[in-house]
Amino acid sequence: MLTLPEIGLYFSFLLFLVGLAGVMFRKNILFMMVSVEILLNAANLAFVSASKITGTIDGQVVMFFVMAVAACEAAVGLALIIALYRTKASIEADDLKALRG
Amino acid sequence: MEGTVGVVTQFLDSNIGLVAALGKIALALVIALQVAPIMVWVERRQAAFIQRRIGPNRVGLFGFKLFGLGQPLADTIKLLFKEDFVPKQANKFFYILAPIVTAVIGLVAIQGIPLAKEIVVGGHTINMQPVNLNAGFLYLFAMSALGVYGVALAGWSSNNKYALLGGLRASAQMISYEIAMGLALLPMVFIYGTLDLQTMIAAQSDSLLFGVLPNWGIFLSPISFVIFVITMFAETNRLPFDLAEGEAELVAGFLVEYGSMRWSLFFLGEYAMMFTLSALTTCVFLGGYEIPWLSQTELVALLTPIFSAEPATWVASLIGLTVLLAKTAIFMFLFVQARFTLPRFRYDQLMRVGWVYLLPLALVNVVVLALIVGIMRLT
Amino acid sequence: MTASINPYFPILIAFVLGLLIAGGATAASFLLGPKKPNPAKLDVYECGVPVVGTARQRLSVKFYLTAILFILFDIETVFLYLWAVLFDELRWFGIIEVGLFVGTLVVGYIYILRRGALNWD
Amino acid sequence: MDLNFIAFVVMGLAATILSGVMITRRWPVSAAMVLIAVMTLLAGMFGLLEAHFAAAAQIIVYAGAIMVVFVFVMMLLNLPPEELRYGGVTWGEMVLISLGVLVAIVLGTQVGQGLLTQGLESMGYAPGQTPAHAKSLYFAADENVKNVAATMFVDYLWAFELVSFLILAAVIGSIVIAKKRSAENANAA
Repeated sequence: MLTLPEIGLYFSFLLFLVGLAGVMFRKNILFMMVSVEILLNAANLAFVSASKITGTIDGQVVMFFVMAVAACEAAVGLALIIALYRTKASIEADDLKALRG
Repeated sequence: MEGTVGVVTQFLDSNIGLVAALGKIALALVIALQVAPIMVWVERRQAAFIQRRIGPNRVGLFGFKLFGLGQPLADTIKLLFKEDFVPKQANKFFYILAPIVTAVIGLVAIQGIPLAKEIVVGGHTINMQPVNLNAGFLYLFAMSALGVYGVALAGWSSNNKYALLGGLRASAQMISYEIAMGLALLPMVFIYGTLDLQTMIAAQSDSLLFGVLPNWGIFLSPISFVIFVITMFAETNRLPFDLAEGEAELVAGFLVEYGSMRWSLFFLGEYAMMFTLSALTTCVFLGGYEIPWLSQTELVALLTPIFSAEPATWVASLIGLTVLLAKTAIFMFLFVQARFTLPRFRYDQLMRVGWVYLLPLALVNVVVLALIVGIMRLT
Repeated sequence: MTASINPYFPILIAFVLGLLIAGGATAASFLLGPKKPNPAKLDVYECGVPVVGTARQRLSVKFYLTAILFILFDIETVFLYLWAVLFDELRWFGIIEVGLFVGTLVVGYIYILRRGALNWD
Repeated sequence: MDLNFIAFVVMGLAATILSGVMITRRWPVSAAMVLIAVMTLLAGMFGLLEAHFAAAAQIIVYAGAIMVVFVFVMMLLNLPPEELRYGGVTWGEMVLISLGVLVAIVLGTQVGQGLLTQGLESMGYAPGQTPAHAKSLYFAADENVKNVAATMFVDYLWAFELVSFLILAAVIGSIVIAKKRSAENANAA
């Protein structure tokens, strides 16, 4: 029988798949960012499960750094969305082709 | 008959953890549910006294007037029978969800408060903190962090200009003061060296300055206490920080489209949160359920000759709970008194107080106390 | 089961009970109250005068700046709590470390003040 | 089959299903609210894995701070759902996606199990025993917090200090990007 942290790893895999689908299929940048949060959460779950499996605390510590990165990503990403909406009046990824080569 | 008693005793004995958990949760829930009606009555009477009116004094119970104590009951029944409609422009699901979120968070948060020390029943020691995580601080912080969403959801889902602006203002205010709140409590963690509220309260039963003062947090870190009390008012959206429902500009803020029982659920949650934060202040700064100069352990030792060993802990815990409620009542009274005596802040003043004065003050307080404690303890 | 149960269990119970109480109150008021809707009652409440515009309009970016500052300082607070529980073990090493950490953030805070991101007028 | 196990599996399934619900919402605010529920469930799972501080931080930082910013931005921009071009996924694509997910799950569980065991063995881990180099773990909540703190402030000292610079850069960056130029201040709401 599987132990709790091993199931946790499987769930983190599933969550990652769902988040990836969100990033791939939504055309709206806001939704893409929310899906990225799910990806990061899935990674956190994997870190915590691994920490329990290996009996070391490092996974939980790394989780805090992931959290700090997620916070900074959210702050800068949402600032970009606000600036984009101000200039383009749209936050659809398809409308932002100005930089396409 | 004897067999039934035996079965019950055996069941209680083998499932003591579960039964005790349910009992503690029920006790905390009863307290949380009683706070709102009693506080509404106190608030109306107190307002009347301050404004030289009489206030509600008519509704009694069973023919006795009792200073109008029946009023909250009558109010509840009235609210229950009022029309309960969803405005047509509202986002129906979230409109219904928002008051439930507020009420549930209030009722769950109160479970983190240690109600008394511990009681001994049939040889089992039962800790009287419903959610006994050994990290009570973090639990209460997590719950108060989630408290923002009830307000934000109510404002957004009502689809009303006043409600949206009120909800945004209220949530911006709550998050602004949350930082100062966290930093105000930080020194208490390193002074007492624990995140567990009960260990912290036990440490406060010692005395300070050769027994003159109890070892309360308020004497060890008075600035933390002042900051915490101010942020407590802001966190619960009470005057002088009730910009969210400043009726002069926003009608009733995020509550504008709410009525009947949904409206009262917001107040249930708000009063439960007020009680939780007041009780947290009591536990961290005023010794919680400990009586000054007489710790619970001493009390149990004093009571043991009068009662036998186990009932002594029950009586001591009852006294402890009363002491906790009495100390908390001081803060609840302060909330009411402030509401009817202080004017409201302007929104820019409110943000200024939070970010420009309280946050740096809290940071400086942490640094200074860290240096003092470091010098006293580490050299 | 012994006297010690999983410490998260009471949270679950309290959550379920709270949901029952709040949901029950909502349902009771829904079932007991009268239902006489009319268009004026269901309309947006703006003190009785006809509604002007819609609530779905853009608002000031100030709220967003406040929220940004909040997450950054919130993370700082969480890291500081980690230090506070280990104050005695880390000794002066910890105080200096955290001093550097807080010092860096104070630079950011001063920048925010100078840029006027907290001016609400 | 103990209570912890059932609770863990139920919470994991609920989190997965809710995140699936989340990516198909039309209102941004409802997506954010569902995500908050997912994060709270994850916090519960962390708690059952005895990572108490991680559970608390998950709620305080993720659900209580990062999501607040998302909700604020959604409320500020006030995007009506009609403006979103709903990422049109047809039924055929849906079938393909589910097939892909199924294959991925099978591969992940089969190959992943092998990789996991291999990786753990290379770290000196055998099922049911703690590796020799692992630090001792205390699983009381108070001790868990101390453990995390000790590891962070000793082993991850540089990362910890660098986080402060990361936060500093994020503060300055987001304010530079989001704050209006003074000329535009006239039409501030």
